[in-house]
Amino acid sequence: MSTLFRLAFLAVLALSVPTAWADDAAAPTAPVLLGVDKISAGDTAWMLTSTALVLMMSIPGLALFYGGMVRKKNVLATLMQTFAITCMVTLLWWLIGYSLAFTPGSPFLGGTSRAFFNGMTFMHDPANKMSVSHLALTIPETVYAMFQMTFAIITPALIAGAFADRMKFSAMLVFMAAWSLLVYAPIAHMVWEPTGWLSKAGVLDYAGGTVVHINAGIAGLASCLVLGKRLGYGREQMAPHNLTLTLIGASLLWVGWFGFNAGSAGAADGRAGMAMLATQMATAAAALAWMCSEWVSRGKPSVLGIASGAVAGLVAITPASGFVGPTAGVIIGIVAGIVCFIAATSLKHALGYDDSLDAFGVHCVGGIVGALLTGVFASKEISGSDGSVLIQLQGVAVTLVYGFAASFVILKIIDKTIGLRVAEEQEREGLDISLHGESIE
Amino acid sequence: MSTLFRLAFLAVLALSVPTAWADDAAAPTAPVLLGVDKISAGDTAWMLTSTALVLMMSIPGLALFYGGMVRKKNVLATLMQTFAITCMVTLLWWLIGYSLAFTPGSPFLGGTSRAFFNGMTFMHDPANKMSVSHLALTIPETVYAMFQMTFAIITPALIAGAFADRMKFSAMLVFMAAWSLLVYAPIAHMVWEPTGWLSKAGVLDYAGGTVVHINAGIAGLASCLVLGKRLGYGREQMAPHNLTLTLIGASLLWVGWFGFNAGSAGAADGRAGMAMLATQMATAAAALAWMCSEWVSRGKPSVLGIASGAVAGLVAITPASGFVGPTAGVIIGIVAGIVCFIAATSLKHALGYDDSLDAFGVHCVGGIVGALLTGVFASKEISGSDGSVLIQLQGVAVTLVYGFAASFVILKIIDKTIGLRVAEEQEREGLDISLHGESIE
Amino acid sequence: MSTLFRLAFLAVLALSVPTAWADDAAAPTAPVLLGVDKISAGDTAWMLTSTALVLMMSIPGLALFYGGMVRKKNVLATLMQTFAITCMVTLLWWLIGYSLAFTPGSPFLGGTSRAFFNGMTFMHDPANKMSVSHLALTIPETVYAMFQMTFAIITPALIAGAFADRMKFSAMLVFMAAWSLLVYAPIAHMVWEPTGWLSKAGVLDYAGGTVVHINAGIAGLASCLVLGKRLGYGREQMAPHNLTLTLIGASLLWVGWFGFNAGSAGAADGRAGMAMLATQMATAAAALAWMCSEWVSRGKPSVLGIASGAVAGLVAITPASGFVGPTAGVIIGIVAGIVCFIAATSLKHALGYDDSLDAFGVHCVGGIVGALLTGVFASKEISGSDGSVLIQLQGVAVTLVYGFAASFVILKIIDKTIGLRVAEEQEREGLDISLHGESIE
Amino acid sequence: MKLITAIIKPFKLDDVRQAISDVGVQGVTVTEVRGFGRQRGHTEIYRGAEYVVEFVPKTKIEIAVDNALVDQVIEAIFKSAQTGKVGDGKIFVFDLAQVVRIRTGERDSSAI
Amino acid sequence: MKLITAIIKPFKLDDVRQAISDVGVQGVTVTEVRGFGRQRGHTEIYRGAEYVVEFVPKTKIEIAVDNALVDQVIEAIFKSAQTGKVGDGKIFVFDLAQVVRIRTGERDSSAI
Amino acid sequence: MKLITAIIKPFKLDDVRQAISDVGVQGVTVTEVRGFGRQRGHTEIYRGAEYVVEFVPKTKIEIAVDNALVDQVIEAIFKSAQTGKVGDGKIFVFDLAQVVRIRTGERDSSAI
Ligand SMILES: Nc1ncnc2c1ncn2[C@@H]1O[C@H](COP(=O)(O)OP(=O)(O)O)[C@@H](O)[C@H]1O
Ligand SMILES: Nc1ncnc2c1ncn2[C@@H]1O[C@H](COP(=O)(O)OP(=O)(O)O)[C@@H](O)[C@H]1O
Ligand SMILES: Nc1ncnc2c1ncn2[C@@H]1O[C@H](COP(=O)(O)OP(=O)(O)O)[C@@H](O)[C@H]1O
Repeated sequence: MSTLFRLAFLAVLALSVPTAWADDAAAPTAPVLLGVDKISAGDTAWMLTSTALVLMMSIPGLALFYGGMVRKKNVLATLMQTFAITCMVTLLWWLIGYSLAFTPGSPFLGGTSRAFFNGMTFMHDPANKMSVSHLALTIPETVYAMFQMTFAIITPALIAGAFADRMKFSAMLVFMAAWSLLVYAPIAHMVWEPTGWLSKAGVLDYAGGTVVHINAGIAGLASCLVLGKRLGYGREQMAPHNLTLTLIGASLLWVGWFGFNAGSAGAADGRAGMAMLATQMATAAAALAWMCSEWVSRGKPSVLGIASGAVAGLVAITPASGFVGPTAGVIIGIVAGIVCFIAATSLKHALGYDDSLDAFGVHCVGGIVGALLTGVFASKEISGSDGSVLIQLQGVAVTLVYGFAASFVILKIIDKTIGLRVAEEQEREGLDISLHGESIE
Repeated sequence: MSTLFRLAFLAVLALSVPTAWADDAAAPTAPVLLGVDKISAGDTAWMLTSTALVLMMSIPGLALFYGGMVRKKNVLATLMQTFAITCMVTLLWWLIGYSLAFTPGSPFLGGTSRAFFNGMTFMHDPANKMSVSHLALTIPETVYAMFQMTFAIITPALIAGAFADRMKFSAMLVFMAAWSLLVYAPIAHMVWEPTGWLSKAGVLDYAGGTVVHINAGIAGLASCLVLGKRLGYGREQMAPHNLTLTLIGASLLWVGWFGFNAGSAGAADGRAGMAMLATQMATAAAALAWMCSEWVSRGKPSVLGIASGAVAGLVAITPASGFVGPTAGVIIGIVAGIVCFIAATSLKHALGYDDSLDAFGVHCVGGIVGALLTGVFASKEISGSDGSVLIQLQGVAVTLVYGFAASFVILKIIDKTIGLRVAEEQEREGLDISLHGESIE
Repeated sequence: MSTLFRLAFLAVLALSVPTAWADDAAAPTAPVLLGVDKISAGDTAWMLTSTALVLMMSIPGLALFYGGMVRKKNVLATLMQTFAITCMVTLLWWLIGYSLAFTPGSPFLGGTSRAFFNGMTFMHDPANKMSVSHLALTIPETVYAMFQMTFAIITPALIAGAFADRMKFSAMLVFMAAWSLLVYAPIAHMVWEPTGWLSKAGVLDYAGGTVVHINAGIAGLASCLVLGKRLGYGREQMAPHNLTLTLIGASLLWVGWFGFNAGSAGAADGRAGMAMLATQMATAAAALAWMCSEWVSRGKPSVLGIASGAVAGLVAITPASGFVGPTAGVIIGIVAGIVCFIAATSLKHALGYDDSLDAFGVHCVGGIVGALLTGVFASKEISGSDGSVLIQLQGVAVTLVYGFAASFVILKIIDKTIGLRVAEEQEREGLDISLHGESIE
Repeated sequence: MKLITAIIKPFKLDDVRQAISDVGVQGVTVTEVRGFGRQRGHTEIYRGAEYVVEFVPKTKIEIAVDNALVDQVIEAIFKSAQTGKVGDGKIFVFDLAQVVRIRTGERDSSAI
Repeated sequence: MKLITAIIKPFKLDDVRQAISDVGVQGVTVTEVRGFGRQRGHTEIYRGAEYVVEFVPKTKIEIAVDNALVDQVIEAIFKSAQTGKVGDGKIFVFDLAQVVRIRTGERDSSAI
Repeated sequence: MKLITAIIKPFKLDDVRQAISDVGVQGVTVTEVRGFGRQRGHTEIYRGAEYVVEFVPKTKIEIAVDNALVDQVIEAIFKSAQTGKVGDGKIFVFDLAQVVRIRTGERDSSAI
């Protein structure tokens, strides 16, 4: 019989039934070594793909989305920010970031056991076992760490939209490095790692509405407040120089977001499918909602508008995707499209800060909309977990307060030491030539 | 023994042998609830990926392919069409489109049971079952619906190539909405859903040569006939403003088409592999065939030529991909490359209609070539089904007649009511500024 | 019991344990027919995806990477080269290339049994068996052949960077066709096919550091030596016309490279995961290493610099990826970034050849760095195979000598017959107009 | 000799070139320019920020002619460039002190 | 009548347009140009290859005015375009033999 | 003072600049222009549709000089821009009524 049982067990695992562990001993609470036979090739295939998709969101996706919106003299500098952040955060994640975020530790921060990806072996380990994260039991830990790395990359890259056209490249690197370890890692741990206190509190954040978008958006607000407005803001022409790039970027963000949301299932299963479907519905609904709001209030539907709406929808559905169905997705999308339209077009000008590319207006505001509506629409039938607006609110509040405060302090310190902002002539000449010695024809 | 049998059955399913159902009771004829253990993670992984790939074909792929071919003053408006169609069709598909196309019903149209994706549950359904489409038994229905949605999106987007630079954005939205429900859904049902009459008649259309390409191409012809030529057609310069964009688009179409054709296997199996290989062969052959025809007849091989040839090959192999081998792929490609070259370069100017970006010349003509040659080359050894040119001809004829008539009527109604075409000054100033209030530097 | 055994065997295969064959008879040494039940859907899903990713590296990835670096008057001609090579090599691979490279034969060249992909059946083969390559036992041979085809495509495309802006399109086609069959196929066979002598000798080349990059780079050097410098080299402005394109290209190369390296595992398993992780670490490290070297030595960090560094890292980790861990990846990346920076910025100007886009400086030099360091860092614990710098050196030397000599001869023959270089006026007017009769606005 | 400069609507360029070659002008030099005048530009809105693009794209043509031809050429431009709507543009005439054809070194009239 | 041409720093265009319309000028034609002069350009480095971009982007404005207005306009441009730093540019004044408004056919003063 | 305008082949710009600075010219203003003349353009074909691009890209240079320098500068341009092939371009010379250096307010000769 035992043979029979093991066989059945093998077969079941091969099918990666998400509840596999129920049939077995207690689930692990830290990275463990498992037999290679417990790895699902199907789940691993999807997670490898998702990792590639999420990296594509940052480079070239986000780089182009932002690059097309700035003036021609700053396009290369804008692309450079995203690309350099991608490289730097990769090294930080290996150094210690992954360990701080995704290994058990205090309610606020993980441990250091995985520094340098220490202990992440794979199948040639003598006992033919390989390390697996306790957060994704059917795929190699290397894949899980890579997948999460792409999230750690795009989050700081999003911030850059708020201070486009005026920050020193060197200061930007220092800020992002500090922010990645002092803000991103702790928040990710609190919300996603089972020992994190917000996770314990029951905050639902499927793919990062709070950890990624609110977090990046509020840091963006802090940075445009500390840095001040662009030279000539409100007087000179600052129209996007090439929305073709922006539309390519928005499209790649959309496509890549399937890896972001459906990949957050950690498996190629029904939940991944439902997450993908909800994502698609919310994105389309938000894009049209923004476009129509604009059409009605300004007289013309614009390319920048529909693209911004799509991103707003993607942001808002991110925390909800694994918890809601397609129809809830449509509703979340419509609300996000309208609210973010108001935030980016009216609120900003009313309050008068220069959030150049609306990192706050789209990501923070959209993330809040999504986090709260997740509390409204998450339901047991669909995802097995019910939502609570109050608990969601807690997650939002903590992120807003800690994220703003920490970012503000880091920026002030850098400003006092090496200085944050480029010289006036550099800003006027354009960052491409003044910072990087390059220009486009 | 029964235990043994169930285990064997589990294992077999895990491998998603396409004939699984043979071993079992009769295959379902409508969407059903199956145990989650019958879902193949491997097949699901590939179908999730394919869905992302096909969406990438539309945005940014097709958007750029078309956007690069228009004049600089119309590039954003062209991108906008594809992007807006993507959003709108997503909502229509959820509303009712999917249900009309892919649920059993009359020989001409499906039912309404899946309106609002109603009943598409996943694994947290009490009995731990999830809904699966009768057309793809080893993946969640959510994934199948998403995959088919991307087909429903790109088809109307293809039409836009025929009337570039002169249609009102509002009229375009109305036309596409009507066309999607009144033309696409019925044709898809007739050809692909087992209760559809063309499907019953034995018409072979693996990935949409008829449903997608002939259908879009003929609608394109109807629209350029109803709209008339661009202002200054034949007199003014209308050279593509930036073929770099067009080449990026053609490349992404090619890459994404693997999801389109190999994804149409509904599984990650040998048939998907063969479909991918045949697709690659036909595309390369057609690209070179068009390039050489041009080189010989016009003296120079052009970037637009080789890119157009590649698309012609992709179109022609679409209906054949799952039914033929690589060598047949090469032959289909060569024929499609030469025939579409003649259609787009000589036929069009001979007949004098202004199919601006050759939606008809490439997609309809290429689709017909592919549909008929599928009848020639499909063979039992390879795919298990033999082809018949006559039956294929039936599918082609029905689509041409119904597609043209329905599109023509819809367009005439819109023209009489809200009007189809922009004002002369708007067309001269360019649609980017006149319709969307934006421009590129 | 035999029933039990077969079931266990089924299940085990379903999990694609790479050592499956150990449990069985001797592993096949040539393409064989296996029961469809031995195919892993998960591995197949990943390999289908990897194939799409690697094709995306060439079109549009590499095309844009190179296209952005040339002058505006040559951008279309540069894109055209990559696109045309993609099409032509596809046909050559089907014709005979795959067979020469990946079927058993002499130590120097494979057989002709797979000419025209002859004998590559899939599941509708009567006995319900399908053909599988002896190099990848859990996926259909069609998929393996397609995957390898994308490698055969990108390698010659890389060469084109060395002779940008001055070679006849016709001569380029002839050269690439000859090179693909006379240089690429034999080297691939020697290094990768078990009967190849370098493979027997124990040369480690996980994903093509030797076969692809050293090979392409040295051919690039040969071609820029035979062709001579661009007109006005050193006097006229030859600054990259649009680094936006180059950055998009570098990004897509990076993303696609996951298919290149992790896909070379031939499965969705722990080794693929580790290969992906090592790739990411090396790329980021090399990009920053190049950027910093430039910052220190030239005063400014540049977009072209960080992008070039990323590619240098991708090149160097290619042979090592499946054999080393993330920390070794970081070291390999740093070395590659610095060495390639020196090669492309100082060495080239010192020696005075005009390797226009640094095909030699980045791919050959980076490939050598990677091949040798693979000998240093490959270790049993990680990959099951130890490395030897001496044996690696042998592989490098053979490729350098044979590759340079063969390329040189082919080029000389073409030069003497149809001629390699465009006329002076054509070069001055720009290849876009003179060779292809097109231009960008 | 005179240099006749005209600022016209871009889409009129072909007509004007036809008209002047009919009166025997062989060479023209054309420049894309931005015009400010009675004709207004347009407004673009990006995320609520309005940018008034005040200029209108115009095309400037420069033609060196013998005094004999001046009036016919002006007439030709005037006729072919006119739409009657605001923004049709201007014709400016300057005295040319000297002309040289670089290829041959010919001077003045024979250089045109 | 005269044609006043000025080469100015691009970011000064709005100020200059404001200043001249204050003295009653309605129309201007603007061209993007590359300037070489005392003000130096910049250097770009691509993979170790230095490219000295010697020119500086400048904006050229052309204004046809009645003789009466010439001095005021020059003064206006001079004041509004000046930064005091090298590269501020030049003002050139030419005699205009004739002016025609294409829309109406008006000539000379009334055509401006 | 005179303003010397030359229409030349773009790739000759560096040579011409060298030549004129050798005779003491410090400043030049350069504009990209499209030239129509004896030299023909080229034809582009897109999917069978032929587009005849009639113009040839040219570069226009403008140099303000003292009367004393005029002949040398013309000579310098003439020599350095010539290839002897059709399309070498033209040199036009205008009288300059006034020149002002915006930075300093210097006038005429001292402003150049
Ligand atoms: N005083 C002027 N100096 C130089 N260019 C002018 C002047 N007035 C008009 N223009 C040019 O002529 C173009 C058309 O003039 P505008 O006043 O708009 O219409 P119209 O010529 O019909 O009166 C303007 O866009 C500008 O380029
Ligand atoms: N002799 C000249 N002829 C034509 N244009 C000139 C001449 N001298 C200067 N310029 C133009 O004026 C611009 C500014 O001149 P520059 O010498 O740099 O500074 P400044 O005007 O302060 O002396 C130059 O970039 C050039 O466009
Ligand atoms: N009458 C003219 N007025 C203004 N520009 C002219 C005139 N004739 C020629 N050009 C300019 O000079 C360039 C060269 O003239 P072209 O007739 O082609 O050759 P060439 O100068 O050798 O006779 C033309 O492209 C045009 O830009």
